[in-house]
Amino acid sequence: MRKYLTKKAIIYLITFFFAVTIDWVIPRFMPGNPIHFLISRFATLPEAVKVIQSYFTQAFGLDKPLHEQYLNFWRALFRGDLGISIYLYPQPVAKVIARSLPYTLIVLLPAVLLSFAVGNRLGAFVAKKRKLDNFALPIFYTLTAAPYFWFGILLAWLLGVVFRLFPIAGAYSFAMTPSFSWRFIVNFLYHWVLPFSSLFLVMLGGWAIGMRNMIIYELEANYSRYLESLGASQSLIRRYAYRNAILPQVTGLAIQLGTVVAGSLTTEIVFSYPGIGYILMQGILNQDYFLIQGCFLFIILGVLIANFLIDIFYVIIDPRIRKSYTGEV
Amino acid sequence: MSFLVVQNLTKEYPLGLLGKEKLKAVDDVSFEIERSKIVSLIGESGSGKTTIGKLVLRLLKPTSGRIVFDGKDVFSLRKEELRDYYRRVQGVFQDPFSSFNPIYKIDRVFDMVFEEFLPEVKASERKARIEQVLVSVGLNPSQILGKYPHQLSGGQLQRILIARILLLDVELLVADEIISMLDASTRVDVLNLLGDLKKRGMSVIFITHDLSLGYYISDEALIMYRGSIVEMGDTEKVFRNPVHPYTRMLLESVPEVGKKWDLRERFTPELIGGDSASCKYYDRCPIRERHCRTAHLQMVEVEENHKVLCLKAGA
Amino acid sequence: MTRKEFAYFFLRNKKVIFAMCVLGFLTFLAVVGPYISPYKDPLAFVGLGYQPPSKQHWLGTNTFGQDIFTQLVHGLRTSLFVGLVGGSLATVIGLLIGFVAGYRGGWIDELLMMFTNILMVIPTLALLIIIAAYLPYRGIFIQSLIIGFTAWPWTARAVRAQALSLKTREFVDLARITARRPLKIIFGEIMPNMMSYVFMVFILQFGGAILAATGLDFIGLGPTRGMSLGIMLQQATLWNAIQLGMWWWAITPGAVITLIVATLYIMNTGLDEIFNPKLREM
Amino acid sequence: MRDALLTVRDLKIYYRTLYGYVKAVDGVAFELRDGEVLGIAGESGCGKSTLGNGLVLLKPPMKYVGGEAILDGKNIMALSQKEIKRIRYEKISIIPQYAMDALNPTKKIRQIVDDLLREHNSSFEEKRELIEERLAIVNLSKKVLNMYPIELSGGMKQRLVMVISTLMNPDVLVADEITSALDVSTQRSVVQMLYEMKEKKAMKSIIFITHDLAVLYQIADRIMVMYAGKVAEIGPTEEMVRNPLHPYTKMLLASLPKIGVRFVNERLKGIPGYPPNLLNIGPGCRFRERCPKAFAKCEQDPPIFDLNGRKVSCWLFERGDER
Repeated sequence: MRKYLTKKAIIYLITFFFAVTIDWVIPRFMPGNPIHFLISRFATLPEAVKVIQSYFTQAFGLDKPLHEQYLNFWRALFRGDLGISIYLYPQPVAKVIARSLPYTLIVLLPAVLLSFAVGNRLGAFVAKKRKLDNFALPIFYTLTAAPYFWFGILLAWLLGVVFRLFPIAGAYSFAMTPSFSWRFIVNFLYHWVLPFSSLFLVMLGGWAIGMRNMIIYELEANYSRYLESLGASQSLIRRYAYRNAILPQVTGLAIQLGTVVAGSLTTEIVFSYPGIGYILMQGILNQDYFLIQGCFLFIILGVLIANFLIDIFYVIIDPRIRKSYTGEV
Repeated sequence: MSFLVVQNLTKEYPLGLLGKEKLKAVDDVSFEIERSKIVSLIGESGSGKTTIGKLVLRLLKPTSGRIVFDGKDVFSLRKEELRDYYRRVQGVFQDPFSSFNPIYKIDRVFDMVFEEFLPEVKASERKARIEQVLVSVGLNPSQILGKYPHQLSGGQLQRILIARILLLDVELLVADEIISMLDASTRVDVLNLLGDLKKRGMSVIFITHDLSLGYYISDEALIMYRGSIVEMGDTEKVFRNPVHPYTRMLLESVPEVGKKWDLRERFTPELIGGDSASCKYYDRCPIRERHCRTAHLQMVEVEENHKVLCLKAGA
Repeated sequence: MTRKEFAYFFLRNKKVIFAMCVLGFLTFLAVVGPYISPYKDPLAFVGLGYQPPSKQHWLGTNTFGQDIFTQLVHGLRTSLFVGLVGGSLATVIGLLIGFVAGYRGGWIDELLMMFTNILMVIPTLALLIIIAAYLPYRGIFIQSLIIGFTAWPWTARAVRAQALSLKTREFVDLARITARRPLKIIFGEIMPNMMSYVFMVFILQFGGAILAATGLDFIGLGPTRGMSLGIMLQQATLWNAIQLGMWWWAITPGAVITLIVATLYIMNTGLDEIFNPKLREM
Repeated sequence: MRDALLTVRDLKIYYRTLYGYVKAVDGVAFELRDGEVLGIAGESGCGKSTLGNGLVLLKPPMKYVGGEAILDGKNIMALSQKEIKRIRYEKISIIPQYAMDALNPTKKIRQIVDDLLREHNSSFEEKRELIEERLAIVNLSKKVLNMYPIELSGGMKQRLVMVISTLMNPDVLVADEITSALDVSTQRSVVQMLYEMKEKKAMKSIIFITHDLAVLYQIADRIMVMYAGKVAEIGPTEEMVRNPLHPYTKMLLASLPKIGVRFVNERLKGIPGYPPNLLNIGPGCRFRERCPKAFAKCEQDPPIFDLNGRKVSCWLFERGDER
């Protein structure tokens, strides 16, 4: 069991190393060498030219040999120095991201966990009767097929514009300043509902379909037939089947995490919710490469850590891995 | 001189994460096969009999040891030599339904033989030869040709594979559990086919876990246990006068119509322990002694053409 | 499963028939749309802005007075193109890597699978952002390429599992003892058995590519020229279409994407039912 | 004559397919007496597994078409879900063909047994000694109870299922091909263990299903030979083997290789031809194409003739003994 986790940990370290290397390589080796393109373009702006010029050469260390640039990049990374944001000059990128991280997590985490729980229950329930299945399946398919952000737009229009139930922009109304006062929290939750529910519903569809197929498979398995042959009730059989069907869903969660995070980023843009997605969008609009790269690293780090946590959780709930190390990488 | 010689053949599989521990599927096995003889490899699951079959057919590479066919080491054969080897040595496998690619008609196994071995034969001639070999294995070509594998029975498919062998003048056939998936009624006829092939000068390695089938069809028998041959020799001698305790235990456990087991008496041969002892049957052996655990074992000639791998055999 | 049986089930499977009709209609729309639309250039200012759907503008106009229907059909063409090219590229790469890993086995398998798992964990959108951000000029072909090159991992895993199971089948051994050359065995024996499975994987990749492209377009890293459904959504959000009540600008492009991808998923389930009877009896 | 525990009359179980009905069990009748081991033999596709499983658990695509199976005074084929649940495990139980794969991989053995017993308002604690006693018979240590199925070998799992399936001491136990997947040595030990469990009243009587007549000879009191969904012959083991009546039984016994029979001196004969396709099969004796003694009358369905206790379904025995 320990072997399984150490092997997983090695994979994630290599992945992180691989991601950081991409992060370093791409600006330097992309066709048309964007750094020179960048410097030449900014150089024309009279006031900021000196500062940006020196900053770029220093930041990219263009004069130093490549391997040295690479090492500096890593050293800076460990010091937490992701460079200075151009768009929010002179704030360091790390601080900008740190400020927006909680907003992303507040929407993303509850959406993932709740949709996983509700989606799987729903999927199992729907697999019971054919009538229910025919009715619910198309809905689930539509939900999971919808691009995350578009579903946000749809909800914003329906619940925000047409029925005016919820605000559709920002994390809290402009008049407010973030504090733990009761009034602020209510207002904050009021703004939180739409981004959360759009993410929640789209993810829900995916889990439901996955569970529906998995539980049909488990109910056909020999151990289910054996239980039924010995007079076991449908509820016991379903409980066993559900328990086994949820396991691949957990691995599915780990694999889906990448797309789910991407989904939340785009949804933030729809609601201009000040999370990492939103500032990433600003970074792109203003070609603030340092901010973009910083966001990229944060997202990767987040997904890797989450994946590792899920793997640990999976080992705890699946005795097959614990008892004999046959787990695939 | 026997035309197929197996010398100290060994095949190991890595186990565990870094493959430190080794599973010896075939452990230093040596035997010979003469022309037009049927040799049966008899053993329970995990005895290595199928691995030996695959090694002879060059589907697996050995860890050590040689298989010499017509004086040449089979594993050193290249391109054209290998093609010639397969013209003379062929195989039939256990699961008829898995031996046919489900998306093609069964005719394809014949076409492949012609394409690879007999390209010079013209199309009209091919059809005639195919029909002739099908008849010789007791099949009606009109009911068989043009059908998909799932439209035929296991017995018909196995016969088709034997018919395929008859297109070439095969000298050695490796038959790996070819009747275990068939029903009792068609089983014996396929066995009789093997007997007929032997009469036409073909040698057969008959791999089975069923002792009565081995006894029925083979001239010589090799009893295998966890990768090693524990008893070998003329079938009549091995079955009439079994010496190795494992062979005896096997013969006692074969159910036979007309011979009742005494069900009151406990029969618990099965306690698979580690194989640290030099004699692999040590932990199950009723007549074992202390030195069986450490002393070096080799084949002892009990009588003419009847050898046993057991320290107490000679006594 | 003979061709006759396949046709028998194919024509009776409601899910597959429904999917074929919808996809057929959308492809027809994408091909014919730009010709039947009264306006040729999707970016041209052809009327007053903020107009709801009417006889002149079947889907209304946006803030600048561009015809939404024309933009939609051109955008649909782009999205289907990206889905096709990106999807097939991802499927082909996944097929190759998965097959080689499954069929060869040993350390090659170990290495390729490690590489696949690394790419699988990294969120593809984040990867696309980094690559696209630095591309000075982005055409839809380049977008399809980068999507194709980052979306293949889970195809590789699925194909590897298939190759592993087919490799040990006895008809492969039979081909090997008939002295068939390895290439003939791969393409003659193993590959044909995987075709039905690979097609189903392609359908999912097709949908996945469209979603990825739309995501990229939406955050502003879409093609620098031409029109796509994602760009329409990006502009609609940028110019507060829904706040100004222009649902036809913001909702319809997304609805079309959702329709395409949902239909692809439904088709996939339908094919799964045909190929694996357990689900059929549900 | 001990009274019958289970009486089956004209039982019909078909498989629904897209092309029509496969008449897998087509009018089978037999009695299972108290304390008896009834062996059911026949080739693959003769309906023996369908019959065995059909009695315990009838799930689509299997369809109960007609006839009855009287156990404890009730026709268990037509009971409501609630009633049949009570009967299963308490009155009739099964050791399935897939026994090595019948335990839920993610639950401890102890948990599985406890959950199952609670379904019949008993519990693991209540039957602890019985469980430990039965484990001893099948040569398994108590430690097994705290292990997961994945930690056990195939043979151990099967023996565990043998214990679990008989914890409620059912009247009838169906053993479906429990020896086919085993090696020769373990085969004999499993048969011996089943016999010992019967001696210790783990069950009243056993329906032992296998294609291997040699195994049946060892454990069965009576043997029922089935062919293509119908009963060919039923009779005491010793008489059946020494003096088979139905042509199919004769040819089947003749085709069995035995230690002592060798190809070189005596060539055994198989049964030519193939079993008929049971899809929408018509009337008439289903063995007639392959039967050397077939004659005109065989075109009609042969009834089951009773020759002082021995039953045979063949027109040759219309007037008491063979024509």
